[in-house]
Amino acid sequence: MISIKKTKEKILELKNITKIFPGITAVDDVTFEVNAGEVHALVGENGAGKSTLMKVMAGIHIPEKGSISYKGEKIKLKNPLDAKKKGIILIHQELSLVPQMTVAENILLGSLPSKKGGRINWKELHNRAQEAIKKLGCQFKSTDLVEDLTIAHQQMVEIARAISYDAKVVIFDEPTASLTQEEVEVLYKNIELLKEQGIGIIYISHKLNEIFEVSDKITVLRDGKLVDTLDTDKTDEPEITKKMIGKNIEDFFASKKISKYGDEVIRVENITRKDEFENINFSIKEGEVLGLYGLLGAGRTEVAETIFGINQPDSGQIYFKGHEVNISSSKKAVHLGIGLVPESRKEQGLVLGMSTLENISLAKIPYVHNYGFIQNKEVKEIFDKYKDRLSISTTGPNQKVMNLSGGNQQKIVIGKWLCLNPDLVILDEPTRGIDVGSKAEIHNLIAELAETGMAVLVISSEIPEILGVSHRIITMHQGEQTGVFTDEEVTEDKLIQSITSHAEDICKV
Amino acid sequence: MKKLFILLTLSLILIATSGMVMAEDIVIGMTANNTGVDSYQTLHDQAFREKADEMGVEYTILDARGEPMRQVDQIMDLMTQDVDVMVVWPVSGQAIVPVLRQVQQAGIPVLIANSKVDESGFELVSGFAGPDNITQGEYAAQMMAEALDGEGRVVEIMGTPGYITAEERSQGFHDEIEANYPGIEIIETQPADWNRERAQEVMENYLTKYDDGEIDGVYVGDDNMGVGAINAIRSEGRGDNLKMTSATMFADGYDEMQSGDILYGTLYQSPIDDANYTVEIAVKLARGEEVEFFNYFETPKVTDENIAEFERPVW
Amino acid sequence: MKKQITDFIKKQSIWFILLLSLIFFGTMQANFLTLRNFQNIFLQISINGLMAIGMTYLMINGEIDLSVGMIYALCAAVVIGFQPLGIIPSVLAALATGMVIGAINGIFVAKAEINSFIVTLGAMIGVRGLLFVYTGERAILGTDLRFTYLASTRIGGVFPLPALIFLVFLAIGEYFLRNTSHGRNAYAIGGNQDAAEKAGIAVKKHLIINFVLSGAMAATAGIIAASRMNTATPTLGRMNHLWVIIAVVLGGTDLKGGYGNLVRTLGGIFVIGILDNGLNLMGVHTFYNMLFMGSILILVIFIGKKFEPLKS
Amino acid sequence: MSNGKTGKINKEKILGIIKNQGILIFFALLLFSVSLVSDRFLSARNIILVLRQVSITGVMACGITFLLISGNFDLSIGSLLSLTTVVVINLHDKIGPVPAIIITLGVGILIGIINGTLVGYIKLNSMIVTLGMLTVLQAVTLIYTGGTYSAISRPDEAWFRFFGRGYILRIPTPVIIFGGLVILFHIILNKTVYGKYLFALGGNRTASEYTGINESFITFITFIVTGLTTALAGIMMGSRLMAAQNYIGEGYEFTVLTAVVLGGTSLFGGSGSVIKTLIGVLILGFLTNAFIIMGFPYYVQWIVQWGIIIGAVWMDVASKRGKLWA
Repeated sequence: MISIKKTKEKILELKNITKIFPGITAVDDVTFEVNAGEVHALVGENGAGKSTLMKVMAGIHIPEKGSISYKGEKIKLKNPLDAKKKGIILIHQELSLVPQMTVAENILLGSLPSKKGGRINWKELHNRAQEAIKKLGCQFKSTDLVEDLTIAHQQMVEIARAISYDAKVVIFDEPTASLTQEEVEVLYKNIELLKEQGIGIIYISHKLNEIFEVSDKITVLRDGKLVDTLDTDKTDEPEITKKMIGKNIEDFFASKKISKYGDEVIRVENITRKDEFENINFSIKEGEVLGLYGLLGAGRTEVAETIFGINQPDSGQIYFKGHEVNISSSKKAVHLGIGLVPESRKEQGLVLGMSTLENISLAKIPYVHNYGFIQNKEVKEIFDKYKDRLSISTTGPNQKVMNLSGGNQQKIVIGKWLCLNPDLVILDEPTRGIDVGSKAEIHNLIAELAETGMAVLVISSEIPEILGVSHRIITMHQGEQTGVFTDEEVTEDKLIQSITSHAEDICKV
Repeated sequence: MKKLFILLTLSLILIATSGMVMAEDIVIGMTANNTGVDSYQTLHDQAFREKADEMGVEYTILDARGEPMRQVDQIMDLMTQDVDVMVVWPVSGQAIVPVLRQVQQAGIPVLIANSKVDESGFELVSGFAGPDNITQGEYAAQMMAEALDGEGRVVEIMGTPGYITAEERSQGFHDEIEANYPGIEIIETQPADWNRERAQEVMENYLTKYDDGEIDGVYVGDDNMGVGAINAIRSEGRGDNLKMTSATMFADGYDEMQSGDILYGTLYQSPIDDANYTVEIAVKLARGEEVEFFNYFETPKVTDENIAEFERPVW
Repeated sequence: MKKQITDFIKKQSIWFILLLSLIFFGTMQANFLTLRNFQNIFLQISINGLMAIGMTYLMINGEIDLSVGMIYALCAAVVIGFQPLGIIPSVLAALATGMVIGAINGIFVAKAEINSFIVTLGAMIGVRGLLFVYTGERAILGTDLRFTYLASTRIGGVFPLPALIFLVFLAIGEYFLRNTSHGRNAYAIGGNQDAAEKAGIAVKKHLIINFVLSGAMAATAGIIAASRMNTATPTLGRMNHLWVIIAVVLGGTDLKGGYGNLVRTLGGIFVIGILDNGLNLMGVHTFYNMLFMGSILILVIFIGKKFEPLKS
Repeated sequence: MSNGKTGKINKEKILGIIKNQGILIFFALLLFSVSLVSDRFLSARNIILVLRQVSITGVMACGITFLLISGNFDLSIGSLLSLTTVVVINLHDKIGPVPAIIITLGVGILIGIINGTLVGYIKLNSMIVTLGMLTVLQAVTLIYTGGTYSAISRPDEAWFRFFGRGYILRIPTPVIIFGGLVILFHIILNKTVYGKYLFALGGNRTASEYTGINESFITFITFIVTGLTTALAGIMMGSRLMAAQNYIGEGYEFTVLTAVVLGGTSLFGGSGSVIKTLIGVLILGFLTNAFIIMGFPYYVQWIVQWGIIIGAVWMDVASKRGKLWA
């Protein structure tokens, strides 16, 4: 990476920060600093205190103890506005944009330039916005509506906003969570740009490969405490991982077990949905894990939703256990024996206000009721069984799922289907936003499921993951099926080629 | 295409339901208080149409639905229609005064129906036709005095606050009692919005508050509320020591008076008489004939003694 | 492209409906397309119209105000009740009343973060109580006839003053909505309140201002109504919140916030006003009139739904 | 130092208690303070009286609790109450009480089906749909009766009076119906698959669909339940009055909503309880009663109701976030 020769100025310095929430100490005596023109990555498992620390820097949380210095001067951040005035900008995982407004208005949101009398100075607004967009080399206009942009472009609007604020520190919170590979490259380019302007960057991500690609320094947090701060070029992934989880993990990507395949469970022939995907063909046998690799927006999720009956195909046939089926609703899919672990856990997978027990049994209850009455004993048994089997760490059946970590939440979504003992389980991005430890557990689980004779479809945009878990892989690009690979022949390069050979613009750094 | 179809259907419905009738050259424009809120007003509406048909005059009848501002708007709409005479059953006797000034300037005679306009509006209108609510209140007071032998404590359940009919019936009762019956004390008044359920609730709560012997009489704005109150009295078993008088008779009250002895007296006020009378005077006004300013129709007292003389009301 | 067309139809459908109603009543009723009748219509819509201005601001914010009808009625009573002190003081008193109740609503919505539906539902009930207590259940007649000139004056002998007040306020409101940060921030708050907060927009302040605005608009409507009736009556304002909400929704303002503008609200107000006026002119029986108005609301959102793009 | 700390802990504890039992505490305080003013207030007779008065609101509130938990809304119940009361009274003498009751329940179901189809399947906004329905049903009622009153001709002989005026073991029938419904609905809500689905739907509609729950159908059914409870309330109303007015139900939608929300059921779905609705209904009922006993006109209580609605919801949100102001 580009190294900056001049002595780096310390922009933001946090000393001995402690933040206590009712019941837990989220951040415990952590010291952290970021220099101008430097990318400082912040890593740790879920619940390690990353987001709390980030919110302290952004003025959202006020720490109980400790001090914050800005350019060597002690300051107090009482609210997000204070932080913003100092040039500390937080770019959230969930974008802070107003979809109904223009790019320009979003970039200068909260500080729209105005003339005398309060009238907005549209000319200056668009000039300033245009300037910020130009710096980033964006392809959209300042007058476009944000709701019409892609997610990556929307993220660039946020970065442009940071630039326009004359940012000194930019905090990225899981910036690549919903980006395609190409878009990630654009993001890296933008981060370089920010660095060159002497902006200090804090980068939070679960994806260690990204961390090693962009960062200059890495700080590891565990259980709210500071573990270590290291120079990126003096460490490696295994060391960081070890520090994050506090022990050695032999295999992150638990190798799949070669199991005996049984009968065909599902066969999909030429299914098509207009503007979403075209002529998709595959079949999965009992005990087999089929990987569906493709980037975000390739139509993978749409295929999964069609099989699960959320949408209906315009043409093509689906055969389930040898019979042609018309899956007209999700209810019917469940009835046939299909389970879907959706892409977005919080929006699609869980009822956050309900308890762990209620969530895990939600799909099961219509099958074990007694004249409509829930069989509490059986439900409790299910909970106990899957809590153990999936090693879900929860305080008990009545704990609200919103208070669980991402990994545990994902296990609950999986458990919801396992207790129905389905024939086919579809997992859409099963490890997104999940810490390393849980990731490995979920990969192991996928292997186990196949072993018990289920057919499994795993959708992922992470190559190591897809390679690690699948027996066979199909690839999709822009709604089209672009390749089929068996376990023996597949390599990382082949996969990448398969989804990019059709694309015109590849930008590899 | 779909929109066109919907439009056509709607227009058919509207044509079918608009109340346009044959011709003489007289057009009466009417804005009613709140048709459908009780039988009286509904029958008044029906009788009004029948009488107008019978007399061969045209009419446009609107309904203010109990909203004073809406009535002001409707009076203006009727002015646009160039009606020959306007009949207004005021929602609020005061609120229509300014707009009546405009109607007067436009040279359209106005007949106030059923409930009075405020005195400041008298000079703007050509007359009033309907019952005398104040007198009705007085009659009810007189009957109450008879029922209680001039001695006792009375609770009142009145109609919707803010409506002139309710106010006048209450006012007449209070004035008469104060003036002539010092032995009678009105200890409490609660509005029940002409609503039987609410009257029942109010009465139930009165009965809780006042033990046997602490109240002797109940005055209600009309029989509909009265029957609600009687329901409450009966179910508490307090019928022996309570007498009720009411300001207007309804069918339920008629039955009640024949079968029970709580309802001592009420007043016979026929919406049909009311409407017929109104139409007759309105037509006179439209023809430019002279009419009296106050045209009250009779609302006789009805008690056990003379009930046989009256037919069971259809309202 | 297709999305743009359906978007256009969906957003501008109010004008088609307006045009259709004009044609319909124009052919059905000879007196409909007359100057006199349009003077009436303009006068009639100005009261609900004024309230709709505040309501549009609030709905763009993603909030609602059920209490406008009652604030309107209470302010009408206050302006009459304070008349002995002079016309100007009484008008100021009414405006102050509306703004104070608006501020109370706003403070509970913004600072206590209670849902605006509940806050204003409470206010709707409570303010009605205040109205009854204030008027002592009966109508109060104004004493100063000059006050009625406000409503009866016609600009240039033609255009009713209340309608002018309404249209001027509407124009100012629309200008602010388009061209000032307060207006733009209204969209930001309704579109993504979280983002607005993080961008340092003083969300609470803007919300309170808009509730005060809604109160002030309701008060202005109340002053005009009082001037038209020269009376304070406790029976005023029972149904207005309903018509105002219907008009704003007809105009295409999104209940969830972020979308909408006052020009289209004007369309909604016009449609409601013209339907009511036209049905009155035709003398449609009140029962069918109600049936018609209720059905049209359901029909319009049904049509609006049909034009909605499949995935938002 | 230690003083400050215990103070803090106590505060948290108190907040915790208020959070869970706030509405009950409030109820107890209300009863206590009014009973200081009037000794009749807490007499057995008055309590029975209030119970009977609230039972119609209460029956409707049970249905609305379901609907709110599932994340929907119904403003048309007041008009439906008018319509069903009118229908049952009107038909009673014509076709006999039993068919009249069956048809009335059928009307409730029919309106539930219409609302349920528009909201559940066509996915229109429930607030606006039912706002339109409010007017439509009022019009239908008026068209049906022609705007006149209806009454049962021999009220003292009809057994139909049982629902509104009868007694079972010296307890008024409406109270028994309401009580029974509370128990039934409480069981349905907490013990059945359907009840669980209501919470799931209100908590997260999308996740419910991705779990194989037929959310359109559940919404549809819930509107029917609301239609049915309202029709039942209409039957009770008719039986209590033995007559019907066209506007008898006007304003009930707000009373019912106030009661349900007062009980702590969320307006946005996902949480709520029938028992708490019961308490909300009782608070409103005792409040009205207390005001009349204390001799205020009924509208004075509206001002207090304003304070109570906001106070109750405020207490709820404040205890959740741990401070009064956000």
